[in-house]
Amino acid sequence: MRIGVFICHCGSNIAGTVDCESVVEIAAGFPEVVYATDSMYTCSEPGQEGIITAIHEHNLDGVVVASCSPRMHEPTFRRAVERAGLNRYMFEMANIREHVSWIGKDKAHNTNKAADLVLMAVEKLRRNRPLVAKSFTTVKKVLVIGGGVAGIQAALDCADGGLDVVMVERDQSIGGKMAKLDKTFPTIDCSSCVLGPKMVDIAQHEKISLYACSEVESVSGYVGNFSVTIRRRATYVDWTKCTGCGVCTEKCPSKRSPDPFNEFLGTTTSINIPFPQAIPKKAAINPDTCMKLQKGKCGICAKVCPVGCIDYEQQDELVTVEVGAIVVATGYDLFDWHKYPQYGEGRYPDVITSLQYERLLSASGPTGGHIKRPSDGKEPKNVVFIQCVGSRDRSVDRPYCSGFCCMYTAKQAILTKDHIPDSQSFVFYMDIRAPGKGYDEFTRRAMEEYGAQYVRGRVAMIYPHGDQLIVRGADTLAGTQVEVPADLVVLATGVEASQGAVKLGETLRVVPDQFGFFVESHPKLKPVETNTAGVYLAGACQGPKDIPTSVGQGSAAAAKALGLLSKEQLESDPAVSKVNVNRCVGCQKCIDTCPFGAIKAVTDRMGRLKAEVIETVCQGCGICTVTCPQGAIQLEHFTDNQILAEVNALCPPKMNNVSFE
Amino acid sequence: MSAQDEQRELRIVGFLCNWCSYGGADTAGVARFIQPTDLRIIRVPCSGRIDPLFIVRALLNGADGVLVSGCHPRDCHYAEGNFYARRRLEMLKRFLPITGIDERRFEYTWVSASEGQRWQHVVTEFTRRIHELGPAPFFNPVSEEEWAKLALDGAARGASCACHG
Amino acid sequence: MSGEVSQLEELKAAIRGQLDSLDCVIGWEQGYDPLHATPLFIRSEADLERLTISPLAVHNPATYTTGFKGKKIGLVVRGCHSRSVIELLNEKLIERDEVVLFGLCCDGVVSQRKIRAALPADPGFVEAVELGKDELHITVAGEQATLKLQEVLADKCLHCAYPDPLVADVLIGEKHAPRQAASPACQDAFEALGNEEKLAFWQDTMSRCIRCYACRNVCPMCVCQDHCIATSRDHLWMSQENTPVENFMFQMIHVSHLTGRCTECGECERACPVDIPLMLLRRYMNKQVREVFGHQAGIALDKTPPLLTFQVEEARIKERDW
Amino acid sequence: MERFITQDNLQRFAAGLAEKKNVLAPVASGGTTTFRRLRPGMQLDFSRMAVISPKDATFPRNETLLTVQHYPEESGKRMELQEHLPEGEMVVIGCRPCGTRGKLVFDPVYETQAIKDPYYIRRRDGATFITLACARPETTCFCHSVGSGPADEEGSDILLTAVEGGFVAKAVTEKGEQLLGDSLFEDAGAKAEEAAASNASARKLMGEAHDFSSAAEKLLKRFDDMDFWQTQSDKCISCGACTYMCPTCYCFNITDDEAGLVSRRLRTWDNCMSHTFTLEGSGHNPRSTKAHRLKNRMGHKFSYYPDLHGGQIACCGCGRCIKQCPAGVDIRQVVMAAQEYPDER
Repeated sequence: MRIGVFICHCGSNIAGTVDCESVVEIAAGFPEVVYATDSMYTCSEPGQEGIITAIHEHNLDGVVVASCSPRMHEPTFRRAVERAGLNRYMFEMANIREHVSWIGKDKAHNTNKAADLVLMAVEKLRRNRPLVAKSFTTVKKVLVIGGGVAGIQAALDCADGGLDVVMVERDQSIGGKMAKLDKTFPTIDCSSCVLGPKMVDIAQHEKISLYACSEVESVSGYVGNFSVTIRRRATYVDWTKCTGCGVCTEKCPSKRSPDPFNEFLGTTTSINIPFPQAIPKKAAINPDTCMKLQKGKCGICAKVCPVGCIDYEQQDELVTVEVGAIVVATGYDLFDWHKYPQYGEGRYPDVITSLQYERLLSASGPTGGHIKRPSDGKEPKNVVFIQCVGSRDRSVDRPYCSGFCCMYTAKQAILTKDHIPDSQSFVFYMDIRAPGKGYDEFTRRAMEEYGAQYVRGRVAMIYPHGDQLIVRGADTLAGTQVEVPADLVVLATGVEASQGAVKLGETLRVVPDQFGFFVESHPKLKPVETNTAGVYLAGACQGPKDIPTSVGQGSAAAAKALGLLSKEQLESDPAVSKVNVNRCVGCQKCIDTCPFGAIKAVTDRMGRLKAEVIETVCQGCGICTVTCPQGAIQLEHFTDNQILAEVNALCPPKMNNVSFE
Repeated sequence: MSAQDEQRELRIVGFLCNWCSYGGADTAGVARFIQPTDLRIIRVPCSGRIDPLFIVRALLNGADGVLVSGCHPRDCHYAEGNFYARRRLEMLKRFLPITGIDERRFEYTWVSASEGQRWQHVVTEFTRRIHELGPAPFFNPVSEEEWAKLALDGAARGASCACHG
Repeated sequence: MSGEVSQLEELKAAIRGQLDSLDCVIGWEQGYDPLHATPLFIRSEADLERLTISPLAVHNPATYTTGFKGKKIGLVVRGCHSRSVIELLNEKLIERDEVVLFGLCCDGVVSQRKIRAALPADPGFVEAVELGKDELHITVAGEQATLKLQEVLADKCLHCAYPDPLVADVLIGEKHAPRQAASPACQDAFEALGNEEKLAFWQDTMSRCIRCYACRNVCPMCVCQDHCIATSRDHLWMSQENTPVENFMFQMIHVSHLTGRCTECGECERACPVDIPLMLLRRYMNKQVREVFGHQAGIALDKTPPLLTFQVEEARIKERDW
Repeated sequence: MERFITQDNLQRFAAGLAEKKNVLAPVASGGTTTFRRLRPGMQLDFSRMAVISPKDATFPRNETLLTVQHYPEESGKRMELQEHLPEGEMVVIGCRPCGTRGKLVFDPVYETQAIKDPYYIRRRDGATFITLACARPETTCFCHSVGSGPADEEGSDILLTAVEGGFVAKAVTEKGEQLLGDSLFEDAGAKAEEAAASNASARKLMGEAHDFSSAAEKLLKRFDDMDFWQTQSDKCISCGACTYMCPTCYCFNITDDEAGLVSRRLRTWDNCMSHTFTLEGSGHNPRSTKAHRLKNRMGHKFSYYPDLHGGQIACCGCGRCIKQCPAGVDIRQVVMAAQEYPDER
């Protein structure tokens, strides 16, 4: 080989603590190095041109750049050597900035270390070989998991951009948490008036197919070509026929079915359409409470249905769809506040969550929009709001801020006054976090115009007193203890990751963080990408977010999917595993350990079993290479030989000539 | 550790996964967390790519220490790589004592891309440990005297050893 | 002795009944002298007559199975050999319907190394051997020697927990009461040595190694066959130079690739022409595997070797704090 | 010339030699006996035949043929080669007649009209063999079947015969005669007859020799009979114990090792029983199974080599390959099976 070595000063970032000229001198003596030089900023335009010129002038067939982290500029330099006509894999980087100049004080040691790192890169490069990416076509279809506002936005943007969309929603209707809200901050506009039309668009858009009452069962394949199996839960109603007329729900005698849409504040019928604006507007039977399904008696819905769509025999159905990209918008769940002993652990019916309160406020809710407290249906006069229930609290492993509770609490205090003019709201808070446009003004209005009384401090306990609850807490600003008699207590329950997130993450190979929120590719520069190519994040599944941010992310994820699938063909990373069939003994251990199902067994013409890598599925982790005892399957670009060459460069084998005996 | 020992570098080889620990080392660099300079890092895609025999080869070739770091369990970019790595590396660590290679010369841990400070701590502590252990003995005797001593000790065990069979 | 004779006849009858449907049956016969047995590949009645199952018959027939892939063969197996067969089955390296197992409930086999140490002259001068119930009467270089069988049994037999085949189609002999495995005293003594002493031991011992790879090729679990990375031309794993460090590197490769797969049949150590106590390494690794994964290779069907799987939470891997 | 030396004095003599030259002698260690470089304090072990043959003396397991130093491009010279020809003398003490004689097989290969291997020739010329005659044959011994015997002097410089109290040393060559001038040797006197009697008795104990006279022809006849070879190789595990311990096996491998700017060319023992021995660059292997390889090993020793080199069998009959074979393959049986194979039907 003819190797060129380029040592970058990075201004004074490297040259300040590494003697770059010495490194050049040492590197010039490394095996197969025919050219070594240094430059001020190798990544700059003139720096890259310098590499290209040197490749031509010295007839180089491999390049080592010693500069910053390859995680930073490897793509840059690969493009540069490619421009000069080399294969981009005939390039190696030595990280002498993050791993040397920035962390070591001693210049002599740093220089020595930099030279070692260059030697390792040279020794590896000597064993590199050109790798060529394979092109493959993509399916111009996007899967959106979750039909909350983020998912809806992503689906509509993708569909409007010309892609087919498959939306999978676990519940009976799309709309997510937003559909349950009464009004939204800081504009106090009606939530369903804003969201409703978008939900209708989903139903009507010719490019969108919606699977409600469905969940993603498994995902295989790779960017551009995912194969997704969707489980459609049995609804016992043939949705192709159901018109959503609602006759069945009126006649259903089983009226004690839990009502998740209303946050279990009331009950509903066994056959049910969750709310008037539901999309799809189709009835479904709750098999746990349906008398026909439980006991075989009843069958009224089937009798009254004008189109004959009731099917008590219906089974779950598995549907497989091929998609090119996946947007994950699985949203969030509410923290289980029962973990707090101080709030009564559920003993007091008039301690409710903020989302339950939304349903009490909503005209389509169980009370028809009249605030009636659960215990006796009386209209409360004193309403106490407690913030940060399951937020910013290490004791319950929820150290993070849920972000939007301060805002909706203010909104609910305002709405309380609107509904019950002679009411008084109290808000226990830690800090008011209102950083959005018009947000801080909004919270001030709650206090100043609507008279909500804000108490800075935590609540120590709630206990009953007559038909009231006494809320005892600290007022840290006044330095006193306060007790507030309350007719109703509303807990601003924090946000936590959706319950199925960890399992879905495993299916999608998207890593959840310690709290179950999916981890984005880069916290700043790749906020909607994941480390799995072709899988994007939108909304609160990545972390707590309010509606505008979720919508924004929905659009961002859609833009990423559109960008990805706008290319006719994608290129696969050629640094994948490769089987040397001569060495493969067909033991299939690699197949068992591959996390991606990227290796399959094939039979050669002699009838012997051999492993074969599906290049586009292989992610290049190298687990198989370590699994294979005879080294028959090698991860390209990180072969045993390449890594051993680095080991040997660092710890050269002793070649003593002391004879054996 | 004398000042002179601190001056002399020992040979410490690091195997780091690209996605977490290499990034963690980068993060430490960006934050200018000063570290001892003995360690040289070999970048691999995943801790699941690290064959325990790479570590053995390094140790037998005279490395004074080998440090492996990957993503925290459950956080593997490739979903399962570090789960396999954990088993492989643990078995190597437990096996080394029978070979006479001090198992403290090899360590494995998990550092995420955001844990720059932790990386600094790991490198500092591991390097300190290796300096305390001092340079590793070579497996192959390097001089005729060493050969002679070994052979003599072996011969002293004589032909009578039937303690295995 | 008579028990053994009747067992041999019983075994012969069992083999005879199936010989026609099998490519061959692997057992043992007398080797180049009366003290040594050698593997016997039975293809005919005449071959069958030479079969022996004396404690001198030591070779693990499971070693040969992978070479008969696609053919149906029979194996005469002792307890430890059956473990190798199970492990091969678990790793899908052989098919259950391609092997017929003639199991022997085993009372142990000899260590030629121990016999050599106990004899008054080199076993090369052996003239006659007579097998008693509990002893061996050996004529060597004109002298008579009587060795207690118990004293020359292989280490693996003295501490064997599985003397009876764990899988067999035909079972010959009487089953043993359950036994506890133990580690030989020399193992414990070696483990108790300091690092310097252990290192010096391996340095010297490995200087004897001629890298003939008998330990590898005799190992029933070394299934890379002709493709071992140690003898590959295009790998940097090892130099071809015969030095202690390279020789030891090979042992490390062997042990590493056997992690959780070694069935402790002891063939590697038996095969070593220069008497390297390889089982010191194997036993130690197996002990670690038992401690961490509660796993022993080849004692139950349908078990995955521990390094080919994982648990998200590893109960017995205690990671070190930093 | 025949002299006598006591057991203790032989040890002293060997130790004295070891101060000036490399001495290779059987030394017991770790339960086995192998040839080792004799170093101060080591005891000779003549109690059994060393497991490994003494061929290291003339054909070492490792031989650095040359080292290469690379230089940077701008220095003008790219590399410098340095030859590593063996230097110094080597004395082998306590090898048996079979092992000593085994090395003679190398000569027609490494020193011919066309090819002269300087490494081999230097080692051979610098080596002295002090051989110990065998008093009693082992069950695996068959030197007499390949034209030798327990007191064969061929290839030796001195032949030792164990007698009461020590050894009778007979000088075979001039080199040997010079060594016997050492003051530790005494007049042999009547011990010489004792030695002669011992040697005669040993010869008698060998019993009847195998007749390998038709082996060359019969092995060739079986060349295409792979069924025969498959059966013969049934129990072979295809390791290299037989070849590495064999005094006559002379095949080698050449590999280059490198460490940075230094590299070296290494010659090591190779092994015809291994897959890689004949593996071609294309991936094709003409000897793809152990049956092919065993056929070659037998054929080479008893047919092809004798054909090329005046009938000399490339086997010294030491029996190491039989005694140490992990699977009990018996070279005598294989050759006899080919000889006794019924002629074409």
